[in-house]
Amino acid sequence: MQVTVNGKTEEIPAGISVAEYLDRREVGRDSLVVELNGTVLTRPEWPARILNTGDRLEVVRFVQGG
Amino acid sequence: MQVTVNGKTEEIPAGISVAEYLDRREVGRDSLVVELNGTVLTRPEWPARILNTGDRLEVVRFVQGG
Amino acid sequence: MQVTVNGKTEEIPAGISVAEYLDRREVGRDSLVVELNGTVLTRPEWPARILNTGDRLEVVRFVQGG
Amino acid sequence: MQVTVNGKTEEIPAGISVAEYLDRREVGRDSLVVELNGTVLTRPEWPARILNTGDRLEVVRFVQGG
Amino acid sequence: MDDLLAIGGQKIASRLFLGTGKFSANRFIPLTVEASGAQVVTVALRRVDFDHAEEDVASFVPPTCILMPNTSGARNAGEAVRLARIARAAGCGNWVKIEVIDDQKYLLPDNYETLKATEVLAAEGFVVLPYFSPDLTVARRLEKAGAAAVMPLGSPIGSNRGLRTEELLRILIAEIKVPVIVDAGIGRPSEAAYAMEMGAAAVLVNTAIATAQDPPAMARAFGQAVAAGRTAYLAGLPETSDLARASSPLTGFLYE
Amino acid sequence: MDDLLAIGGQKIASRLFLGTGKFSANRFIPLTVEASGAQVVTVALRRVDFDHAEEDVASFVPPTCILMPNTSGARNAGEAVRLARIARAAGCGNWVKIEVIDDQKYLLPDNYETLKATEVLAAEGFVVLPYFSPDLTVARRLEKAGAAAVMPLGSPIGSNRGLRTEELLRILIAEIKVPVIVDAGIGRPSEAAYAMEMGAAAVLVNTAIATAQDPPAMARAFGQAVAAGRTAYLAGLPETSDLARASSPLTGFLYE
Amino acid sequence: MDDLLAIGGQKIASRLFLGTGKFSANRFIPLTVEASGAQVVTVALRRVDFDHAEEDVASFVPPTCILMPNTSGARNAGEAVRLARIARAAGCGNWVKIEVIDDQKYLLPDNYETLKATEVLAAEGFVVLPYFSPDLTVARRLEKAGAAAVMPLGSPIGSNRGLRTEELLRILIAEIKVPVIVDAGIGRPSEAAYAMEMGAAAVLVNTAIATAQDPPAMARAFGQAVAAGRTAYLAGLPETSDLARASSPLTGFLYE
Amino acid sequence: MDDLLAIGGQKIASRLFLGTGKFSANRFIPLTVEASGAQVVTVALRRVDFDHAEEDVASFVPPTCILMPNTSGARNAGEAVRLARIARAAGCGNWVKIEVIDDQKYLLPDNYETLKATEVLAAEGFVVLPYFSPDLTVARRLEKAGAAAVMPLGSPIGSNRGLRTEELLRILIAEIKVPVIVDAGIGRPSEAAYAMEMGAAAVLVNTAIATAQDPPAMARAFGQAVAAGRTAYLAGLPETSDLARASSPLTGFLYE
Repeated sequence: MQVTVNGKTEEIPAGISVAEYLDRREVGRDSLVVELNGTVLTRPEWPARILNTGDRLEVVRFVQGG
Repeated sequence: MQVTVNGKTEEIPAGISVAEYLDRREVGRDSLVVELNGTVLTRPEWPARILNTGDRLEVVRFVQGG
Repeated sequence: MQVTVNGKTEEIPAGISVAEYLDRREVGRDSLVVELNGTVLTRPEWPARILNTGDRLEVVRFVQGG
Repeated sequence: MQVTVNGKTEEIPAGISVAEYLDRREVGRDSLVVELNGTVLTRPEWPARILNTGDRLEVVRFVQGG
Repeated sequence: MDDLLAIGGQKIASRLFLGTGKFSANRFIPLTVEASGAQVVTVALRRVDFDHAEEDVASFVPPTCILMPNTSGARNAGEAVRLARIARAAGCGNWVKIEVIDDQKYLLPDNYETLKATEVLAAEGFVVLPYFSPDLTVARRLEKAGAAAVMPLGSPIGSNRGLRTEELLRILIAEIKVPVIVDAGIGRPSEAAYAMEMGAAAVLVNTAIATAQDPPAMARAFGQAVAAGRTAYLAGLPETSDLARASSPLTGFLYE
Repeated sequence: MDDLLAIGGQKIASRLFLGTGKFSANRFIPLTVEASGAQVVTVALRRVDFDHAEEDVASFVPPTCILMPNTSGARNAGEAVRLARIARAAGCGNWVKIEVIDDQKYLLPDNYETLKATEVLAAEGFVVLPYFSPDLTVARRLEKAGAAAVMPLGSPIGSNRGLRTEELLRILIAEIKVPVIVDAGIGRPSEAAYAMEMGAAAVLVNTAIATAQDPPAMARAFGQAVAAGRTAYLAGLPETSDLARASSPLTGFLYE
Repeated sequence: MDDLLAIGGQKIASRLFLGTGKFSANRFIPLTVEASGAQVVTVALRRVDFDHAEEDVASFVPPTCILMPNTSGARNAGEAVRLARIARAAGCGNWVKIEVIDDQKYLLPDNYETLKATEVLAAEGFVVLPYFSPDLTVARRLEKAGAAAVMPLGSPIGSNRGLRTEELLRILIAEIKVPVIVDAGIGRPSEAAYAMEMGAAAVLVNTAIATAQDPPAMARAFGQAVAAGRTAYLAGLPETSDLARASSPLTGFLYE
Repeated sequence: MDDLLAIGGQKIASRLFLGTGKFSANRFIPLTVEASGAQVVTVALRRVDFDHAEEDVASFVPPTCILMPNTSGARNAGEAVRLARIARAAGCGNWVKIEVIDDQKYLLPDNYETLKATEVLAAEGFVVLPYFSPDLTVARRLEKAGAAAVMPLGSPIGSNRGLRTEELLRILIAEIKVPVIVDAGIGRPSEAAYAMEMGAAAVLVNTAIATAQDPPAMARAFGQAVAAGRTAYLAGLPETSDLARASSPLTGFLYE
């Protein structure tokens, strides 16, 4: 199943949630914000929201900036 | 009959043309531009165009400006 | 007997010392500096130094300045 | 016989005049000024003034300058 | 000399544009225009006052000049467009200086309304020269909208404060392809020369000339200064140096 | 025009003085002098180099110009006096620019030695124009010593940094009666114009012209700028204003 | 001291806002924030790089600070709005610095898109601080659109060129009622002090501090300078005088 | 902190020197000195007025401060020397600020007489700080004559015009080994900070503080600004850049 994460297309198993996806990528969840198909997903929505084919996921965090 | 000329309402006889109006006001025609109800009137239109009640006439000319 | 004090000529009795002069003028001695005929008089010299005719005395103090 | 010309010591024959010296150096006389032992020599003096041992001669001209 | 400024199909030799505002009498205008050498001259448009005899200022501008009516008095794009159309109907050509102002204290232009008016008038075939507050993004949009040149201000109109917006002007000159003409605020010939040295295509001057005690003399001074600045720009201005560099030779001293 | 600068009994029409240092070849000098309009031209004095053919720079200066030899190379008053006397012996007149420098990094003048040389040379009948670091007390002493004009620096020689000493120049111009000529540091025509607008009697320019890619073009630019600044000074520069002052009428709008 | 800056319902004691860009390592951030005294600190938002371990910069900002995410990277209003919403979802408050740039050379903001983003975000309850190119008409519209403060640039981002837009900043400070915060270009403590003396409500500094050899030391310097400028502004800066005015008494001299 | 200024055998922590002229009442002096942090404080010397009760200003200066009497009123070296000797006799130490002025309009110092007084007084063991018009050659001679520091003016006394002589100050700071202290003309904390950023060793401020509505507040502002400028100087000021340099990352955008 194909999804686009941070602008890159990748193959993932069907049926995994946003939370599971983040765990697989081994990225600390604490400071992340996730946007799915242009809409922000609140943290409580991550475990319930299952990724579908064609989803566009943005995973962002705060970085240095002026 | 009432018309508005350069923002002031005034009484004029019915049936006079723009050209006749300007002659009555004794203003040299050479350097004027006339706008009637928001549309520029070309010089050849002045004698033919009869003023109607409620017309808004602007009579302008070039002045000093930077 | 005439002396010049701070640029003004004045009449004083003969035989008085610099210290006595200052006392007569009722000026607090603490913060003064005295120059006699172009030479600074130290404080211990004041009682001993008797004024002579024609002496030029400068009595100065610190004031505001930048 | 030694003279110093423009800061350099050089050997010249005895008995030659300033004018002759300049001719020997093949330098156009027109635009030169000559100072001998700190005093300016006018042009008419050049042929008559014979160089002596130890003379300090300055031969200068106008150059670019601001 | 072939250094001509091309705007709206015209080739213009003088890079000093002249405003006619504030002259104590119209009769000083022709002498001043002539002394300045200006070939582009601005006028405004106002209602006729029927109660007082008035002169037509355009008749005082030498006929060889390009007349550039401004839209002063306009507070938005619509009013500017209307004024431009009226001005064109006067038969003096199709140049227009867009001026849209809704601030009476500093007379600073409204860039957004200026842009809208530029779009409309350029599409109608006018040669549009918008006066604006210097801003790179706006200048790019003006250019794209069809402006024949862009005219950023140096400082507030009539203030004689000079090129206080130099930082932004310099960027506009570097980035904008149509001519950049500094309009407003220039109070001295040296400032006009400096604008030209920076690479401005031209300058528009009014108050400093018209309100001088001797307007033709001041006009001549500005004309010379603009020419001087342009010549220097073309010749290439020198770099500055923190230390001194001798202008007389460093050899051949008498004391060596 | 009757606006002539009187120095040393001469009446000078052009207020741009030109230095001849740093030209890539002497043959550019006459063209550049002509393009600048300068009537006062500086040269330096150096030892002849017998080993190389040399040209006489004075022969490249138009004979109508006043030649003003400088005393560059002098490190004290005595050396300056000696150079001045030699220069006069060349038969090109009695003008001299006093230049006494003992700093090789900024080439800043030694005001005290300059003053001493001025006293001696003025007494010997020279027309003395001392180059100095702007200082009111020194300028007054130079004036009293017989200087025909005083020439304060704008910034270090050849630096093209302009009128960095403006504060002091302005005071000199207000207080000193002999002509104040800004010498050194002027790098752009706009700076020359500004000096003249301030009331300087003249400016002396060298590096910015001689090292330009096209010296005659740059010389012409400076000549125009100096004339422009002078004209504006005589015409009276306008005051500046914090707020705007409209240049088009504030009545007769179409939207009233 | 009661001189607090009120923005978005907060009372802020320090008028130095700090950017976190360009620090050589995040670990310098807390020390620098502390040394500066800043209470408002900016961060940016970027995609996570799954291939490299990354730190959360927000965790380096002391929790007592207000975090102000910027919308850097946005090229239009829509992108800025999207970034602001994402930032708010991070749970660090509702402040946002709008930054919309479509010029990669000078990084100058697009005022029109900035205005549109401000309208949207203010309506959504954000505390919006738009960064913009100084322009009075735009500032008035930003204010009307609900901006909590306006942040005009002093010169291009990271250029350290200081307050080159002073003329326009001064007008904004005089005319705009919400706080005017000078953002971008400030390179020295003296420039920050000067902005405050002019009446700016605050300054935002990043490059000059973060890229200093000793960022905490430079941060302390900026903090002192901002406090100094503010104190002087409140105390009332003196007028300047063309002539001198003695600071020691003009009577009582010993030589009368 | 170990950044102490060594002058005359003293180690001074505060680089703000304070003048006591023009205070509306002596009682404001101690509060203001304290708020400024100054450790060097100037006073003048005048004849006692026997007809009016007078206070001794020195008694208002905290005893921990170094008292630096000036020679104001002196018109030549001899008068300055005489005043210095009288001042020393008061028993408040051997520091003296040489001030020799013969111009009542701009109060500009006479550098030559100042130099002569410096030579005499340094030889007599005074700690001599001459106030002078910035001039490299003069500064070198003052240094050689034994000046403990040199104090060039930024602009005329009491004018609040700031660092108008910056070009010359910068050269003095680069070339002179004894401390360069900018005296006279500083009107704002930002100017004091800038002088310190340039590398001045200290600044002397009087009018701008003493004539403020709230002298202690303004004194505190100057104290902070001087500290800020010094810290920044030591930390190393950044270079400026013509183009922008992003302060947020240029990768990781959401729109790639």
